[in-house]
Amino acid sequence: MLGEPGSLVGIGSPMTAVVLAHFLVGLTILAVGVRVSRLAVSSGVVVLLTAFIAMVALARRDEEIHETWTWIGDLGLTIDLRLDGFAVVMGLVVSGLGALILAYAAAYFDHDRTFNRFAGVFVLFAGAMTGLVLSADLFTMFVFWEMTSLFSFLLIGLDDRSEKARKSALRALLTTGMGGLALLGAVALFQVEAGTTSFAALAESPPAGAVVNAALVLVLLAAFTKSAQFPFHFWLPGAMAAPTPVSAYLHSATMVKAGIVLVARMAPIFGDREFWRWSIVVCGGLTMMIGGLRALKQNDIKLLLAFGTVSQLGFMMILFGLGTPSLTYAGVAHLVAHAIFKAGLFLGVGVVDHTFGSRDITVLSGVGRKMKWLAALAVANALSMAGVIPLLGFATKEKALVGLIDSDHYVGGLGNIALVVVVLGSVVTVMYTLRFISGTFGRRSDAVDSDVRHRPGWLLVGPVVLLAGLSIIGGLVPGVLGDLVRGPAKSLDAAAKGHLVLWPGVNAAFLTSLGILAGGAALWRATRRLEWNRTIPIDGERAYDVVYESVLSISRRVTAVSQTGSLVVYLVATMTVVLAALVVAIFWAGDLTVDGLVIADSWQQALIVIGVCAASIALVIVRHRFVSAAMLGVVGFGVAVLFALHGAPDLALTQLLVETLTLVVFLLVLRQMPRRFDPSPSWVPRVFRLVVSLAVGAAMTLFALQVFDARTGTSVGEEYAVLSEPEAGGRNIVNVILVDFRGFDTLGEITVLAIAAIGVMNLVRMAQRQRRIEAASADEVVA
Amino acid sequence: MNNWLAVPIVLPILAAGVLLVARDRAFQRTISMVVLGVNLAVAVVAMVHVARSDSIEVTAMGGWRSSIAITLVADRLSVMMLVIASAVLLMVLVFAIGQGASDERSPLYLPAYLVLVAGIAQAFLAGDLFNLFVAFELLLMSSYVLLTLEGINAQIRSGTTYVVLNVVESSILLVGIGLIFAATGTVNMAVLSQRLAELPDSVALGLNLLLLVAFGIKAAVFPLFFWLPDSYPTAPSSVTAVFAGLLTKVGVYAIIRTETLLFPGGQEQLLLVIGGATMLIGVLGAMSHTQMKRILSFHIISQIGYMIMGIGFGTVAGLAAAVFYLLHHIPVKTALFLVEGIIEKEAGSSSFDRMSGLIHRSGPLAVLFLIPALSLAGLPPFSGFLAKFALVREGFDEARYGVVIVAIVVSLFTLVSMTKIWTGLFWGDVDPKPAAGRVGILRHHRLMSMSTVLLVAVTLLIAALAGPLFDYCEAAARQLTEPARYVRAVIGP
Amino acid sequence: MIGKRLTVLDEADRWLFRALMLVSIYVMVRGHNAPGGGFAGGLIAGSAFVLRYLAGGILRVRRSSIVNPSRLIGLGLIVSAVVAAVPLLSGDPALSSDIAKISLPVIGTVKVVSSSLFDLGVYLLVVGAVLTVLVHLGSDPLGDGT
Amino acid sequence: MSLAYALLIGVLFATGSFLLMNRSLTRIILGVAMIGNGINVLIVTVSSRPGGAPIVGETDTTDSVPQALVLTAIVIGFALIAFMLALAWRNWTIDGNDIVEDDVEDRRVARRKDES
Repeated sequence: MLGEPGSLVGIGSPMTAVVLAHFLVGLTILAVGVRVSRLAVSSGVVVLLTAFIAMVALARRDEEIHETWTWIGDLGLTIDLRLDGFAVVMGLVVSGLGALILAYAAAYFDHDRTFNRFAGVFVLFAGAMTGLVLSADLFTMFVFWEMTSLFSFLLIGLDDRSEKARKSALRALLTTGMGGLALLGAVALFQVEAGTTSFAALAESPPAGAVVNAALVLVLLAAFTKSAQFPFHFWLPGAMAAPTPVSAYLHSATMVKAGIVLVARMAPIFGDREFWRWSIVVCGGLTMMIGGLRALKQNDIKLLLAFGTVSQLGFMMILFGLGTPSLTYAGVAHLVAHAIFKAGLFLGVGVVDHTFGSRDITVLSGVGRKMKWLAALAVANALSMAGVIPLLGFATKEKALVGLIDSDHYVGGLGNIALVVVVLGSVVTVMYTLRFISGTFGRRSDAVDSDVRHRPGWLLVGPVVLLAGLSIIGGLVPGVLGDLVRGPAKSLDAAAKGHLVLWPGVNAAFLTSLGILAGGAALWRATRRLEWNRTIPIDGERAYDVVYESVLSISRRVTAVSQTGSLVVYLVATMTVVLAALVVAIFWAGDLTVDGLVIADSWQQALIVIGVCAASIALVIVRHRFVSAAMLGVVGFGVAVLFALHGAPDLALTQLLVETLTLVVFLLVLRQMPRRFDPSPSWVPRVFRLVVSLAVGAAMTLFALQVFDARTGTSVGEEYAVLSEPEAGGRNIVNVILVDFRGFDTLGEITVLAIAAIGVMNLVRMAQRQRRIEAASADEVVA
Repeated sequence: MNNWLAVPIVLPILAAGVLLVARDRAFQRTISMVVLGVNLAVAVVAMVHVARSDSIEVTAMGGWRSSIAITLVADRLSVMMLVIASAVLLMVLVFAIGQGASDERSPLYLPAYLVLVAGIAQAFLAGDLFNLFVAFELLLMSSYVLLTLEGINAQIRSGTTYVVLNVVESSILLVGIGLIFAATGTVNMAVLSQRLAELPDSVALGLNLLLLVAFGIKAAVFPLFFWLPDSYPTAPSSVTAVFAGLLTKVGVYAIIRTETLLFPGGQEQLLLVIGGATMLIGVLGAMSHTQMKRILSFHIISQIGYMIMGIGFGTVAGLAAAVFYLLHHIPVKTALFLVEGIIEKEAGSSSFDRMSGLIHRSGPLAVLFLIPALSLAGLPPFSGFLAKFALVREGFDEARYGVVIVAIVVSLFTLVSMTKIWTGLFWGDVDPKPAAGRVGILRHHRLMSMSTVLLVAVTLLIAALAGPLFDYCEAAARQLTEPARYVRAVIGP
Repeated sequence: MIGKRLTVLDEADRWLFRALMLVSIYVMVRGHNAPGGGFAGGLIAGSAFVLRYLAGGILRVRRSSIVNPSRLIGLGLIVSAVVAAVPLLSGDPALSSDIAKISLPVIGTVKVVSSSLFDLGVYLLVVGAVLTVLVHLGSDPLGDGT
Repeated sequence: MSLAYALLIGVLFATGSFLLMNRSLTRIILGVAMIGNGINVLIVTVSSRPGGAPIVGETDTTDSVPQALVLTAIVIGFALIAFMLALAWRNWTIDGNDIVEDDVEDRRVARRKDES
């Protein structure tokens, strides 16, 4: 695949090797089957860790690595991988978290039969995601983009016996699939307008114009669907039908960030457009608010986190979409922080679910007392999410606030709007964080404490410890991450700058942070007893269902009309099309004068034509089968005589003989049927059919006359006449044509006759066979 | 060795004759396999030769001057079609032998199949319009026989629809060709390429439309597609697979040939409208059904629309995309029907109402379905995606936004109906329960699986080798847009 | 079914059948130079069997056809296809024809064109096809096979 | 081509088309046969003027090629009609009539169209 002469995938092209290794291992796991789950896990983890190490090793080299494979050169389709700073960061998140979560999953699934399918697709997904973050070109990104959608579909539907899982999987696939097609359109438009889809080339000389703007709208559409932005946010909570490790990996840490990655890559090039910024702020802001508010209503803590993810995605979309230097920096930092704390939270929920058998706030009670360590770890991650000092989330969010406050220099008043939205969204974030903590780990006065069903093993708890540790240590020494992401941020936008600190000093951003925390806590206390049962009027999920169902309904309606199943309707439609074609041609000509027409070539001809016409009309009128057949015979013989008169004895002879045989076959078949035709009820009114057929007859005649008048070239027959005797040794030119000049036609034609005869034989034999079978089974019944 | 171009036509006919005399089953099978193998070999040699020398090869039957003889013409497009068709026909034959049903019951299956093979080859190679008509009759007549082979009620009923509408098609084609001869005095396509241009516009338009209607019925385009979804699903899967993969494509091929060689630059706008309507109506039909064979049948129509759209762009790149689409679609569609055949053989039905949870019984079968299905829906990295992308890009380049947007929406709908099959048949509870002690559907039907796997491998190969193949298609398209080359190759300067 | 036998036809059948068969062969052979040919010849032979059918029913038709009619089709196809294919072996285009002059006693010198052999195949095939259709649709297909 | 032929072609195509658009298969076949006759007449008369038989030595002969083409078409037409008649017969043995039934699955979908 993607061959470039002389280059082998391997040492020379490490990134390609890494991606392909994923696919290879994933497919092998799927192919090998059910019984080797331990092997599946270890090989999967090994490949992911290898990817991690390779990424680190490659990042330490000085030069940027670049690998290009031409697929279809003429269409500009190349697979173009580049390991720049941002790709490294994302790649490390993908492979690092992937290894961690796959190991966790081995314990989580226990001895589930679907585990093998999970592990295989999981590794495949990791490969696709790695490819996506390495993409240096929009087309390449699109290819991996669609793969991630597909693998996500397969993973959400892992529990395929559940109707809900199937539906959610489909919903996610079709929503992101729609975005994927938008991206396809964008790729094609960039190809046409700019001649390239490489990010670097686009940045070098950004194209402009209406078509490019259309392409950018498509890009945004793609990003919004993939990253679950309003109004496409609905598929993400549905995706929680997947097992928790899947949710933790695909639907919080990696795949849903694909849209963010896309925006991050495009914003430095095209982010200065007004419509771009406005749609980012409006959709991102709405997503942040709606996600947060809906998280407040959830009792299932996994769903609560899912809506929290939606909210956070909106937040990051704003950061990257506005794309000012400091926001880009903050965005990269927060992206990492979010991956860590959200994956940690999901895995923590998985442990709770595994241990207590429930994820319901109204059922769980006393979890914190029974599992103090776990609770502490989860709380650390949760507080990081809320942005509490001294956790990692605080430092990154702080940076974002600073960036937003300073952003009016770049984006004008829009920056202030964004700031307000983010602050409000963060207040809600604090609220649902508190709801999560108290609901999951607190004690309820009205319930007994939940029972521990299974003690979680170290494999389940380990990853949670690690991730919480990262949140805490990262918060205490934020400079490490801060330095780490500076290069990556610069690779997106050379102007990107910033650093992360533990104690920012008392400034506007810090005060805002404190305000957010205080406000969130106060509001949560004030509203915690309220029942949140007022639904938000805009429900994307319902809108999707309505659209989906109405598309299906429309398809049924259209098909009911187009595909009636009635042969008569089909025939009438077909003949009408023929008629239309002829009419167009006739009217195109305008004048219809034909020179050199005589009424008839001879009186015999005229007489026979009249006779044949009369027989034809009689044939239409009579309803008696034998009379019809006889009339057909009259027509056929009449035509034979006409041929004879025309100077075509061979034709006349053959027509005569064929007509005789046709008549015999007709009679052989008709003798078994009723004497008269059934009156034929039909979907199409008789008058209409009559009009169409008369028109067909007339149009055919008129067109034939036109052709007759237009005759230009000399017939090839003249050459045959010359060659016939000397070269082909025959004087009957027609016969010589048949067996020599055009003998090949004859070969085909006799083959047709042979197969037709065989078909008749087959039909009769099969009928006899069936009759025998029926008779035999009737005998059995009697016996 | 131009003269050997006749082999893929004459040899199967000869073999059909032999099989009618000698009815021993093992013998029949061996002969058929050998003949199809030879056909494939000849086709490959011809393709390599044509591609290497960048020439158009001609053989004149009977050794007469090519302007008066029936000619077989091998340009890039025809040999490519010949290669892919021979490969697919061979694999379906293996499948059918594995399936057992059809040929076990009827000693006439293989003769009819061989005639179909000859007809398809002749249609691709014909350099003579009347000979093309004969080729159509060959493949149609044998398809009638194959479609009604088991003679069961449903086949007779739907076979009737198929036969009647295709007879109408033959009649229209014959009228068109007869009138073309009447107007020009020849049916040699190279000579026609020159003489048709001299005709008055209205006559040329009428002749062009008549041929388009005839080939349109064959290709099942809007509004002439009705017969297809009603008739294909009732035939044995191996028969449907070949019909689905090849017969409509013969129609598309004929449209390409007439629109480039005989009436160049004629009906682009019309073709675009037809293409858009065809893809839409087909996919809507597919979404409304719940039986795999029906859904796939409607998708044939829908996909034809894409190819017609490519022809309608009227550019080299558009044609190249259409040709590539043709190339990719033949094995993909056939593979899907073969998968359906395995399911039907295993479960007795491929209807969602009666079957589900297949993934729990055979993961490999699921993969075997998924690859061509995703290719059909145009997802990367499969061949269908590349074909679709080439079309979309060319459409944007030509600023035909309307039809391209339809094409993109239709591909989403295609994904919808493919996932309907997936969630309906492969996911869910295992139903019906498999017979005791039987594991591995694929292992149980070895020959059927082998041919299906090979076909799927062909589709993957097309994706992997897309670069050189697309170059080839582009060269083929360039050849098509220069009818003078064709004329020169056949009748000399 | 055609009920009782018509004795006149029965009588006629005896000699008419043979006469028609001879005519059919004559028509085929002379086809190259005068109206006629393999098709017409085959169809005339087919008509002879139709006549026999009218006179004696399907059994007599079956009895009088020496070869199984569907094999006759195969035979005709083989003859024609072989004639078409043979020139390929010597590197000529398919269907290339040769003219040979053969002197025969009584008749004299006859020009034999290889394409006449092709016509023979056509003849056989047409006879076979007509017979096949007649035999299968002519018997009471769902009856006892008579 | 004479006006008589023009009339004949028109009548054959019109009656053929009318017979074709029918539910009774026998009448459809009659229609096909009529159209077949129409096509044969059309090809011969539009592309050649009446004259002597095209045999070497005859004078003022008519064009041989349309005759050869039509001969081929006649035989193919016979093959088609024979097969279609067998099909009609088979239809009749199944249903006791030769009406072409509507497609079952299509009607099912049409009935289902109003369901959500």
